[in-house]
Amino acid sequence: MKKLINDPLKVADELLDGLVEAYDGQCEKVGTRSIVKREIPDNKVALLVGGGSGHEPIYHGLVGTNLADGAACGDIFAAPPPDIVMEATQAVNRGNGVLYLYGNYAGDVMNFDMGAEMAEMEDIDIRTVLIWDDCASAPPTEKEKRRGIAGLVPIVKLVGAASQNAKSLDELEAFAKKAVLNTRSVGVSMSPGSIPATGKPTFEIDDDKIGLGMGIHGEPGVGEIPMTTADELTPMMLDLIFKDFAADEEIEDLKDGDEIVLLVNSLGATTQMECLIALRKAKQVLAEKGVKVHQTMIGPFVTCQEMAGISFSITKLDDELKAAWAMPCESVCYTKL
Amino acid sequence: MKKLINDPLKVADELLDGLVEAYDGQCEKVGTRSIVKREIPDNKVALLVGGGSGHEPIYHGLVGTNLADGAACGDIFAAPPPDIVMEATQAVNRGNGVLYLYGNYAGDVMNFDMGAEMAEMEDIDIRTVLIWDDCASAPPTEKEKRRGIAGLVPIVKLVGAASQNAKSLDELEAFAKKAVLNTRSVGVSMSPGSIPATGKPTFEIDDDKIGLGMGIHGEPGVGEIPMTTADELTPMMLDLIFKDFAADEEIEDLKDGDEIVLLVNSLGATTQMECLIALRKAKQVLAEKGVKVHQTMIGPFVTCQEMAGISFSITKLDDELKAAWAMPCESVCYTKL
Amino acid sequence: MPKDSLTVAEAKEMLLQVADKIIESEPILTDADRALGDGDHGIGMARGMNAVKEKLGDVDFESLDKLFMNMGMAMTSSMGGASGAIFGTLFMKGGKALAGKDTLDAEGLAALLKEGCEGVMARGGAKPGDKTMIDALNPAAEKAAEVLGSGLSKAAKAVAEAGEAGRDASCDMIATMGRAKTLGENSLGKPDAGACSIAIILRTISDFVE
Amino acid sequence: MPKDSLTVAEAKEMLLQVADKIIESEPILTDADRALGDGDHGIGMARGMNAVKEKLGDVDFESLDKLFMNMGMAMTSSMGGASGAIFGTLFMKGGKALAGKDTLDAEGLAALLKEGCEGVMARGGAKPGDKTMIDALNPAAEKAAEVLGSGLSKAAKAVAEAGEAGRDASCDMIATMGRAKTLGENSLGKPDAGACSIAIILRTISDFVE
Ligand SMILES: Nc1ncnc2c1ncn2[C@@H]1O[C@H](COP(=O)(O)OP(=O)(O)O)[C@@H](O)[C@H]1O
Ligand SMILES: Nc1ncnc2c1ncn2[C@@H]1O[C@H](COP(=O)(O)OP(=O)(O)O)[C@@H](O)[C@H]1O
Ligand SMILES: [Mg+2]
Ligand SMILES: [Mg+2]
Ligand SMILES: [Mg+2]
Ligand SMILES: [Mg+2]
Repeated sequence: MKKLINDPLKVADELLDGLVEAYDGQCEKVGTRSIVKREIPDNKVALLVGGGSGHEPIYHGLVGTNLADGAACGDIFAAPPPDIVMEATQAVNRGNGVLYLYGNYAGDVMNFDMGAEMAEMEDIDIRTVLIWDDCASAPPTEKEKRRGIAGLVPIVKLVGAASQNAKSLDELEAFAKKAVLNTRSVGVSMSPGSIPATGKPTFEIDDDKIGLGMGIHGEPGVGEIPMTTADELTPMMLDLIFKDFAADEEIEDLKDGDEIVLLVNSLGATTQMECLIALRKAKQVLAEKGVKVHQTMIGPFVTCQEMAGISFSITKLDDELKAAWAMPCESVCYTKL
Repeated sequence: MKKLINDPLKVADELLDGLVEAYDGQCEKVGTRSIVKREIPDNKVALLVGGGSGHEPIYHGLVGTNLADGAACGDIFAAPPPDIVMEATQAVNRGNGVLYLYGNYAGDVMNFDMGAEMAEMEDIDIRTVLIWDDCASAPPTEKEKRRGIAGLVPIVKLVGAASQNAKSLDELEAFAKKAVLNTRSVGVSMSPGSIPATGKPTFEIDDDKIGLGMGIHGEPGVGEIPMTTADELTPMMLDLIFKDFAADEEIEDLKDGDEIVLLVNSLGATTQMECLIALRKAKQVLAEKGVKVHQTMIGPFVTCQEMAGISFSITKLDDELKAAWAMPCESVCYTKL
Repeated sequence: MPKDSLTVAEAKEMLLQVADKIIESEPILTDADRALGDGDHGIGMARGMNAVKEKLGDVDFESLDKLFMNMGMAMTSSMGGASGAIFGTLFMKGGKALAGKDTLDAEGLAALLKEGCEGVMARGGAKPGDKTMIDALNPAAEKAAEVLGSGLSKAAKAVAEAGEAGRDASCDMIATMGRAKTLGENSLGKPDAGACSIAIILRTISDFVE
Repeated sequence: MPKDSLTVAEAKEMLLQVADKIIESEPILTDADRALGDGDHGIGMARGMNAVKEKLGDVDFESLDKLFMNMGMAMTSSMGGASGAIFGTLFMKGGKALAGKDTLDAEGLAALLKEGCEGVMARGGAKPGDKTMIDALNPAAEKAAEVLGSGLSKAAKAVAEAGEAGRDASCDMIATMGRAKTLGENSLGKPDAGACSIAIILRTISDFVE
């Protein structure tokens, strides 16, 4: 795989330097590998996101106006170590506590927890809300085993908006849990990305197969199915999401009249053309169900290098979430008027 | 190449249907294959863009708030026929004339010209400004031979803003010519995209080579060079742009104190990670030259399917262009607060 | 028996045969464009000719110019791209030269080709020698002007031969129009795809009036 | 001659040898993780151990807990990811058990491994039998508790053997922790990569005090 990089072991650091430049002064680099907004109001309940690098534009591209206050960035596909979590925590903290919001992966959980322990030693109040939107990664009864995938984008957008006016860390934590609970995703992959340091593919898959529900690093999902058309696959994927809303005790079914945010995410090499063709079918399927799309997001938000694949994420809106959604936001990853 | 599509001969039509959905009601499909804003003020000087499909999110993704009023869309990599240009022209026309703004490709010029002739028969006043930002495609003395590449994005953004308050078609035409004159790009390609209908690659290139200045369909550029690092290639590419500003009689050199919009564009499979690493170096090179980046744009704006490659575009700003840049805009391709 | 003039209905019959012949020749045209261009000429022309059959199908045209105009419009709007404009222009501008006429004779054929060729040059800016369909069309048009006294079937035969000679001559030309991959020296030795289409069109016309 | 206790300086010397041994074993660890995991364990451990050498290098530590804490911190902050947390925790929590001590004996080794193992379980939630480094670490800790009367060098030898036995036993276990590609049946027959690291660490300690 031909990649336009320099030292393959320095990509995570160099891309972060570039990201700071992409922000045109809105954000700055802090410590070893964190990015933080320059202006965070005093007493704000802070929002910190983060995870491994290599999935750009997330997570670090979601720092911005009415979004996250900062991000702790790990090396390629590796969770940020606790001291990076700590440096980012100190940089975003304004005395009213810090909410950690990130994807549910073992490495991330262990390292963010260790960072939280360090922060608490300095009397910084920390809460953690895990993102576990990937319905294909475990049944609704075992949410603790679910991975976080592209649904993180609408979730961070919503929580970032809510954090602007949150009175307390408790309040923001409760809101974030609701945003996560209301967001469900299913992805497919057609071909792997590669690890910059080794050039090796992240997984193998036959030319005539699609990995249904496969994770963004190649984690096992529902299983491999024969390669098919956009119009065949789209209802299959959405149906897994509908079934998950139905099967989950903690949330009501998706039904006629519901309003949602719909995200069609490309994992990298999958073209906007393909995403649009899939969106066209998705809107038909949702219309048949009477589900109204309040806003559509489409593009490569959560990627895994040049991996080919696509995912759908649905966030079910209520009045509180809708109000948060309405707030404009600006970042390298997502901007909305 | 595994593509998530349906009938390979219908991709252009199906992606446009999807694009209309992505606009959540802001735009509608018109006629055979045009997309137009629902709300265009009476007497507005209209802005029409367009070209072949398959390069999503442009051109049709640049229709939107303070951007283009409509786009005429061709089949994959093929110019829209005159009657599609005509249907789009009629749909955006508000009695004060229509500016055609599109990339300088033989097929596009012939078809838009024929469309213009049809429009003029109906007494619609038409002007055409061609986009020819690719410095690597011909010397500054032969601009009529230059291709339009990623520079179209800042150009359409600027002209779209100017069109909101333009008093006349003359005024908008003059502004557009200036936006084009001030915008220069250079691209490289590392691997080809493929034509959905045939699955065939759009060109061939060795694994250890980069096509310097190669066009987005594989058109010849400066020549092939050995694959190199981001830090080696970036100054090489920017230097071609600097030299072009210097060599061109019609515009002043880029010099200390100048302000620019900088676009780092991915042609598809090139990751945001790579673009950010290249941006990091580009900002260093520009800083050494004393050139100030007023705003950075980064991402896959002008693509050619899963083609791997990157381009830099520089738009030199004066007060008039800066004022137009400041206007917020919203579309599937580009949104700015 | 050789025809020396065609009614509008006969001319339409002839154009439908041209359409079938081009569709049938798609593989040849595809190969020609794959060698030097981007390989879509055969598919494009076939799409255009199917649209022509659609459009001419069960319409009765009162004059030749309407007939040819409709053929050109059908091609342009169905094909798009460079060749849609080029070949559409050939028949639209050429058709104009037959305004009001309801019989096609050798003079009409000469006028059609002359105006059509000038229209194409005006539209695309290519000149003879640039290795385009003009290099088959232009010599054919010139030949038609020479032989317009000799009756339609003789004239059409001479014109078809001139077109084929032009197609063959295009092998020795270097492509200069800005299409991908075809530029420069390496375009030598093979005929231009559009010139092949012209040769097929003219030969089919000749066969029809023979 | 066999050592039955180590000064802080000697213990540091020992840990530097552990670091070199792991760096030297990178290919073995890489292969182990490539077979069942994502193939980065060798590189990760090597990066961590190089950071350890950096950090311990020319510092004189006044007590054992500081020494081991620094080793754990160096690993965690340089490695990141799951294993950075796991192996860092082993030495940080294990080190705490030696608070204030300035000689390392068999009792100290037992305390180090016990607390370290409990720390890892608390941190990562894995239990014995989940096919992780715990399956080498836990039996080693239990053995250390049994033999703490027998002096450091004998104890270390028994502990190293228990760790190696645990690593071998991990071959017959099925991975259940949520890492890519390693889940289920197809993880049978090969040892866990982290367990291999533990075995190497313990063997190097034993060799040092022999
Ligand atoms: N400017 C032009 N003038 C005349 N003929 C042209 C011109 N450009 C292209 N052609 C003709 O069109 C043919 C290519 O047609 P086609 O492959 O269908 O379109 P494209 O070049 O857009 O792929 C060429 O072989 C040439 O004969
Ligand atoms: N939750 C856990 N508890 C204990 N050990 C673990 C846990 N998760 C992973 N490990 C250990 O880490 C090793 C993998 O380390 P490494 O490959 O460096 O990290 P990663 O799994 O993130 O790629 C496994 O072989 C296992 O021994
Ligand atoms: Mg062609
Ligand atoms: Mg073509
Ligand atoms: Mg691993
Ligand atoms: Mg790993």
